[in-house]
Amino acid sequence: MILLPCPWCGPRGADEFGYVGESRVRPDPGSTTPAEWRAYLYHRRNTAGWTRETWYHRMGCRRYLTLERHTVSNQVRSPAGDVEDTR
Amino acid sequence: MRRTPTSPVRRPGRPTGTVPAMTMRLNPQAGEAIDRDDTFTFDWNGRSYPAYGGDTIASALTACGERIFSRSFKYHRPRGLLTASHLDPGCIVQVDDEPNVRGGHRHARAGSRVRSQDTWPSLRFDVKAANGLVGRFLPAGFYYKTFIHPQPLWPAYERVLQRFAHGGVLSAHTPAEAERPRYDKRFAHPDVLVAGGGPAGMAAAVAAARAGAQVLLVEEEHALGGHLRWGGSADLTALADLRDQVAVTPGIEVLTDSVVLGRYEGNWLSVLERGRPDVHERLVKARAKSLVVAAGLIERPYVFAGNDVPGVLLSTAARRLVNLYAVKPGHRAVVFTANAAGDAAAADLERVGVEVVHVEDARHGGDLVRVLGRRGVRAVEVAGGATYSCDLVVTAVGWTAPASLLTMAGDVPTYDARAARFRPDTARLPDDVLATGVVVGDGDLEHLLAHADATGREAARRAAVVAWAWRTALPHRAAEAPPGTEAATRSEAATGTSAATGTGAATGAEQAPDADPVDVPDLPVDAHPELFRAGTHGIVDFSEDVTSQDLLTAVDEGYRGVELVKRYTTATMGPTQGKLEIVNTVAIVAQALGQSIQETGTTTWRPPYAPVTLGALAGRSREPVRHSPMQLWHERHGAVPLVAGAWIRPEHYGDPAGEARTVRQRVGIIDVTPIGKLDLRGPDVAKLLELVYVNRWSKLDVGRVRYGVMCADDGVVLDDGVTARLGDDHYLMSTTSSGAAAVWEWVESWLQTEHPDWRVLVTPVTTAYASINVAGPRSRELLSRLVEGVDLGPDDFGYMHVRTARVAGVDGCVLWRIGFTGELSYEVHVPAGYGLHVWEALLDTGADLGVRPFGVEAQRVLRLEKGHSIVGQDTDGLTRAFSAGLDGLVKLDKDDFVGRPELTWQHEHGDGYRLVGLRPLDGSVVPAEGSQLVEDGQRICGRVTSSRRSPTLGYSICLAQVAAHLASPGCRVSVRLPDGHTVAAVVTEHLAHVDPEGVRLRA
Amino acid sequence: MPDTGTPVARSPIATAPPEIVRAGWAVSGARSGAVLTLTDCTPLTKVAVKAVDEQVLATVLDVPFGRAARQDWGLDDGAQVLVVGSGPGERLVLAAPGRQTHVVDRLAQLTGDALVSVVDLTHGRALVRLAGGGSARLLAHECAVDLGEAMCPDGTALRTAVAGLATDFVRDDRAGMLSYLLHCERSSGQYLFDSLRDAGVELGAEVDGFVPPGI
Amino acid sequence: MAEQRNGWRPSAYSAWSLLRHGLTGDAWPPAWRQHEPKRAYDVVVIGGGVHGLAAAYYLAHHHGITDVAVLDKGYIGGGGSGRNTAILRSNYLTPEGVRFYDRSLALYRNLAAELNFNVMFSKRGHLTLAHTDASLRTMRWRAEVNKLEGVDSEVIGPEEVQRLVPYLDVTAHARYPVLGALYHPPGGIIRHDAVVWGYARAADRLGVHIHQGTEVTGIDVTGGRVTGVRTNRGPIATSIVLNCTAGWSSTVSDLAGVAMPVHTFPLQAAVTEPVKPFLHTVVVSGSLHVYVSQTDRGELVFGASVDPFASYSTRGSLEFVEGLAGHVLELMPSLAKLRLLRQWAGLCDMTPDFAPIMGPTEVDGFWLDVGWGTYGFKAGPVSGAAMAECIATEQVPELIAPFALSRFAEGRLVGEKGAAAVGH
Repeated sequence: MILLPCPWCGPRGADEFGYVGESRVRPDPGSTTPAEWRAYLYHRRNTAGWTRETWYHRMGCRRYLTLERHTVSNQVRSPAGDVEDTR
Repeated sequence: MRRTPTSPVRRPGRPTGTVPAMTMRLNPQAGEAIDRDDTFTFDWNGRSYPAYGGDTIASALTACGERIFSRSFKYHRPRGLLTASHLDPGCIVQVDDEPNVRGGHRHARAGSRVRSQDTWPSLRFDVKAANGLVGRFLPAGFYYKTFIHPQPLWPAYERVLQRFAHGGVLSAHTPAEAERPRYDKRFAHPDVLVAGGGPAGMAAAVAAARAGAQVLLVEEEHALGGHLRWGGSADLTALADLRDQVAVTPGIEVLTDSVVLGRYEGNWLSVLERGRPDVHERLVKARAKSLVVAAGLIERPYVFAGNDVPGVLLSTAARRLVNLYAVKPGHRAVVFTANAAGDAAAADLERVGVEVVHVEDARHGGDLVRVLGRRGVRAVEVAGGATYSCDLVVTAVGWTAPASLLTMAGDVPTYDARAARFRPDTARLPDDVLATGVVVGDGDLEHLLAHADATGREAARRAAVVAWAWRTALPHRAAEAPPGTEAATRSEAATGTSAATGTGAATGAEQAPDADPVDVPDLPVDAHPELFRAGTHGIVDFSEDVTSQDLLTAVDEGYRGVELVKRYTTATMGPTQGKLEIVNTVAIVAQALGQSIQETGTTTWRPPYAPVTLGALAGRSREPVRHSPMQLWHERHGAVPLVAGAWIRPEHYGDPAGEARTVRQRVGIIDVTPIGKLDLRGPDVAKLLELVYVNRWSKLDVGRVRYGVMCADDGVVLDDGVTARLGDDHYLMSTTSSGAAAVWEWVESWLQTEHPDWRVLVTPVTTAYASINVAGPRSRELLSRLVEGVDLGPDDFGYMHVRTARVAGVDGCVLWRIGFTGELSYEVHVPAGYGLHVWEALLDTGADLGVRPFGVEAQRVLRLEKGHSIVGQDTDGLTRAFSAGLDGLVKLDKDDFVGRPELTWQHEHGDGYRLVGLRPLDGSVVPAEGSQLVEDGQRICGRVTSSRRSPTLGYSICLAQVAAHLASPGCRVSVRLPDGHTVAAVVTEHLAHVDPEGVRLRA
Repeated sequence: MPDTGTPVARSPIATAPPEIVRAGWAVSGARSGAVLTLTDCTPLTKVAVKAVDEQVLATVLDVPFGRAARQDWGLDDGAQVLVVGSGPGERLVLAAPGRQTHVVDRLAQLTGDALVSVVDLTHGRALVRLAGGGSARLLAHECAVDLGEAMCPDGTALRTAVAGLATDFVRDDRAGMLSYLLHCERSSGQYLFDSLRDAGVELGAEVDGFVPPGI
Repeated sequence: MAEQRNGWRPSAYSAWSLLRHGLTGDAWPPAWRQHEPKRAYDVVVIGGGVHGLAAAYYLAHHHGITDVAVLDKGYIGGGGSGRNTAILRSNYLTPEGVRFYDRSLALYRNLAAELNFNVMFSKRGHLTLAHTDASLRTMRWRAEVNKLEGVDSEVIGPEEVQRLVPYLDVTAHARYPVLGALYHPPGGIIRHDAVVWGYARAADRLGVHIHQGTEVTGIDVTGGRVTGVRTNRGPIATSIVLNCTAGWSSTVSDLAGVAMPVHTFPLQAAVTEPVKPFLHTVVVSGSLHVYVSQTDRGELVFGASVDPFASYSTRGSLEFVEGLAGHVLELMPSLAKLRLLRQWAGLCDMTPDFAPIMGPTEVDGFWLDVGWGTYGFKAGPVSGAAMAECIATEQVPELIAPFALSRFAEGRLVGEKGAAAVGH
């Protein structure tokens, strides 16, 4: 089972977490066309490689985390660059 | 010792008498693993056989002269021993109620019933052996080529094919909990896990432990030692020394008769622990910081005509039988050898008085041609045409490296033609995996032990690096006694926290670990002749009955490539998982394709490394369940249990209709503890509510309760419930019972990821309260007898208001005046520890009012009468708010709320079904929930989502999802019943069938 | 007002006989001398405090997330409270039974006007104490975290899955004897207790009764 | 006529030919041949699984379009077609779904004869167990829709379930009682590899070229039109490309610049050692996420729901087999001593509404037959036939109209997700 580096709790097995999916930005509902909105709802990059995604530490700190995972090897690393502090 | 090839054939002795004698048992051997003081008998195919403690089923039977233990899959040829180990495909048997037991590994047990599998009428005379005669008409994949016409007959053919299913028998009897074997699981966090307890494995374990690592040493056989166990006196001396070192070195936990099943991401290792006194089998799930693979080598069978005739043994099999079990494998032997193991086997046989009539040496161009004999070896023809009569043929043609633990991550071993075997490329292994011993290279014992020692130390060093990284990643772990210090070590000793359950103090030390790798010496690789197949064709896969001819045919037919050949012929797909067959298969396919073995490559290893029982994988059943504080009361009062997610709830107490009537006429109480509750505090709670609910929240006064509905961003209805404002910045949100956890995560996600600036604090309090709904015209009267500090009068405590009060002497109860049932009702939330007290108080105090408990079923009826929908029943995974009868609730004029864009679109396009009330014209018919509404007798235009006979109205009522054009009140629709009949129903004016104006709940 | 008797609080975990009443709770009067014991400590006062900012709590309560420490909050009976760094921006205060008011007031005092949420979860959680040398071995059957000295020394507080259930977990050795406090959401208390007892069979674990103050 | 064009006659499979070859010892001709890729083909199909090979076969057989190349980066049937659990059924929730899969089942029933290759379709009957009143409600919903579409499905009670599967423990559990089941007699299992090989052999016989070890590295689009593909074995000119990949459908579509509502998840499966046949029905439990059937060889084949997180890894996990075993023993406690032999994983392209994507894209000549989630194998024949018709007639047949890519932008999703999300 892959270990996820929870910034709060340290490394824990993936089965403690809930998988949310690719980290994405919710467009402004006020100013998007239905087509754009549905692209946001349904389209996925579905990258075969390093991808930035959101997980929820359900059994632990109950925090939403941003991680980088290689979707072919399932290697995981803490995200490069700034990640919004979910505190 | 060479004999002329003309000496007469001598037949192996047959047991006589009722309990056979151990005619083939030898005098005590130096390294024997049997206990001659422990004698007993067990049953083999209805006859009683003697055995010694430590005997395997195979060794005990062989000691009595038995040579045939099974019949082959396709041709039902007689099969005997091949490897005399857990891998032996020739001795897979049924033991009592357990199918497919490895007789070459499993110890014989007193009184156990052992039977041969898939043999009829008997092992000796098996009718299906007739297949052997027509074998030429049954080439690989013959079934793909026939039984095609006439198609209607195929099921009959299929039943015949099924008879050939080759395995043991499962009993249909469902054992009671008590009589089920106890399976167990545990987690382990060894610094170093060593897979394989041969010389290299033992040395590596000792070295790692001496370096301060916690070590788990796993050996598949019944004892440590690997090939030293069946070796000569020098080997036995070395073995004794290594065993001593393992025993005296602290920090090593040894598991024998255990096997590492798989390596998964992050060195997550599954280990099957067998032969435990306390449990039947145990699955150890180990998060190892380093893995050392010391799996040894598997001896490869040789492919030639008659290579599966009983009496053809691998050299290791012969040596195991002689040295571990003191069993004479035959009387007259021919040994075909290409290496030292074969030479040693010949020597062993000579030593114990087996006539070695000929040694055919592959290193000098020798080869085998064919074995003569069917039920047992009669003679063998060697290269050059000489034929030797014998009853035993021993082959030693080379080795296969069991590299699966190394390659489970996908990287493939490379073929070394000089060594005639695939070898793992240690340089390409991941940091957390190391390998040592003969799986890596050759060399004498000193070489191997030196390599293992260095590998063990390096494994410990790498483990320390990982431990350091993990420790420093932990939040605020400034322990009183820093690990590695005296105190910590003493504490371990005292508390036993580190006995292979956890990281050792040394590897977890405060100071950063040593960064310089240990220098691991290279192992020499001996040259070995490449021997896979003789000039003749023979069996490649013994458990699947696949011949080398089958493989060539498959390639000729276009199945070019080892993966396709494997699938077409089923070679390597049997119970031995290809461990014995894979390299021969690859070599023969390579030959057929005119490629090198390296080009042809091998198949992908799939876990588990060894077959494992479902029981061990399952362990004890651990399914969290949830109970309310009143659960025991419910059980004592005849509640019929309803499984709702993890919750066990009362469906009813025997009379749902009566329970419902009580609520309409008098007063009932229901346990609604599972309703989700979130305590929300902070100045921005109102903002949050506006965002997650489709309706408006800005103007909710303190002391008021409001109903709300949540949608997802695609407009689909997620959950509903009421939320109360308890104080200026203090709210209590309720959710559906099934949605409680999801809504909490939903709310947190919006707060944490979209609006981290909002000041809101969420605390789930679902089971801090026992929730009791008191419903019915006399609920006010009942409750007022128990409530202190609040006037329940309609003016002081109106509909959709909230109060805090003392109930039945319990402080801090929260009262909501709401009405899911459509009656005057109060939801009382009691500090959970007092739930039973208040529940019983209500029943005692209300006896004269006719109060009785009601269950979920009665509540379903009541809410249906009232037209209150249930998310997930009256809506589904695609139902958007305007299809859920929420038109009035959705406030599209809010700036933003979750789901707004899609709901705006749905509103403009009038898209989708509508939720309506429905009344069958024939009130005696209750259409099953899920019944379809049809137009023109065929086209589906909706479905019944809820239906019951209304005890209040005396006729059937429904909620339904209906196509928009049929959704207006008065519309007639036809409902197709499960029995095929169709009934007419009319869309009612309101969702509510009872009291649409809401007079009763506002009373 | 009809007499409904003095309310007695009940734990979600069935009391091992004999059942007695202590500090307003029905508890087990059983006594065990076993080397490995399991005690239902649900009657303990449990108050959760949350803040938007982790730092506020770390400072005013002087216990970081991931650790647990005993403090003297001047309770009349002199019993200490156990402050648990149960989560980021989240603490749990454990005290002797019936001390809710005192603990809540003290928390209000400590946190002053910082935005915090103080919620009494005494009735919302089930609490079990596991004590004895075999505790780590027992937990290793149901809990995937590394309980070794290096990763989980005395005073560690963490939340993880135990028997598949989200469980708050404090290593709280008593008098040099290994001990863990485990608490979960109340409705699964019996399940957690049964799972631990089942896992403890081979280790000879026994059920011991609750003795106030019990902290 | 295809045979004459190729001047090559394969020997038909039959008991007689088996006998003849047995007596004469003659070698069998290759089931399909090796070719060097041509510079151009009328149609290039990407993906040599059951979908791609069936499409190629029907293009040639139904529409006489034989200048077709099927490209596979590995070996044929090495992807989803060889990794699924070979269960066939048509008891879906939506009318469009039921109609579609029922057509597929009909084609499967006659496939052996049509392809002259025994695919060993085994009509077992298919049971979906209900452990809660909510799932029972969904079963009823499905049964009623099935019946209206003329598909044989019915909700049956625990006694009937026990009669069909004696090994099932239907005694009133506290945890997962068997309250009933959706029984679908036409359902069954098939030899999945044989389906792939049968289509390959039949397509090859009609002149289709099958290129294994041929990976598409680019798709040339000029002026919104497909002009060719680039492969590791050189460029191939073509005006029609059909994407029949699973696991890589969004990667391949990216090459043509088509964005996809697809998220790829592993789906794991496992097989046990053989035991004598005892399970004669396909048994599925939605709540327990397990399905099980027994092959003619006696092995039990297990499947479950997709992994909890998206991935392209086919390594398999311990958690999967642990959960699987636990759930199987919940249902059949007497299987505790049966041994698991092998586990593996395949890749599933999940769409937001659990329904496939079939038809044209904004790029002329680039067609999709993807997004098959966990239900692609069942649909092989009908998808192949429908896609062949699309390409040959440039008309989207009514049968697959609901599955157009455009449905997502238009917000008109297919309702299969309804059931999935109901009653948890």
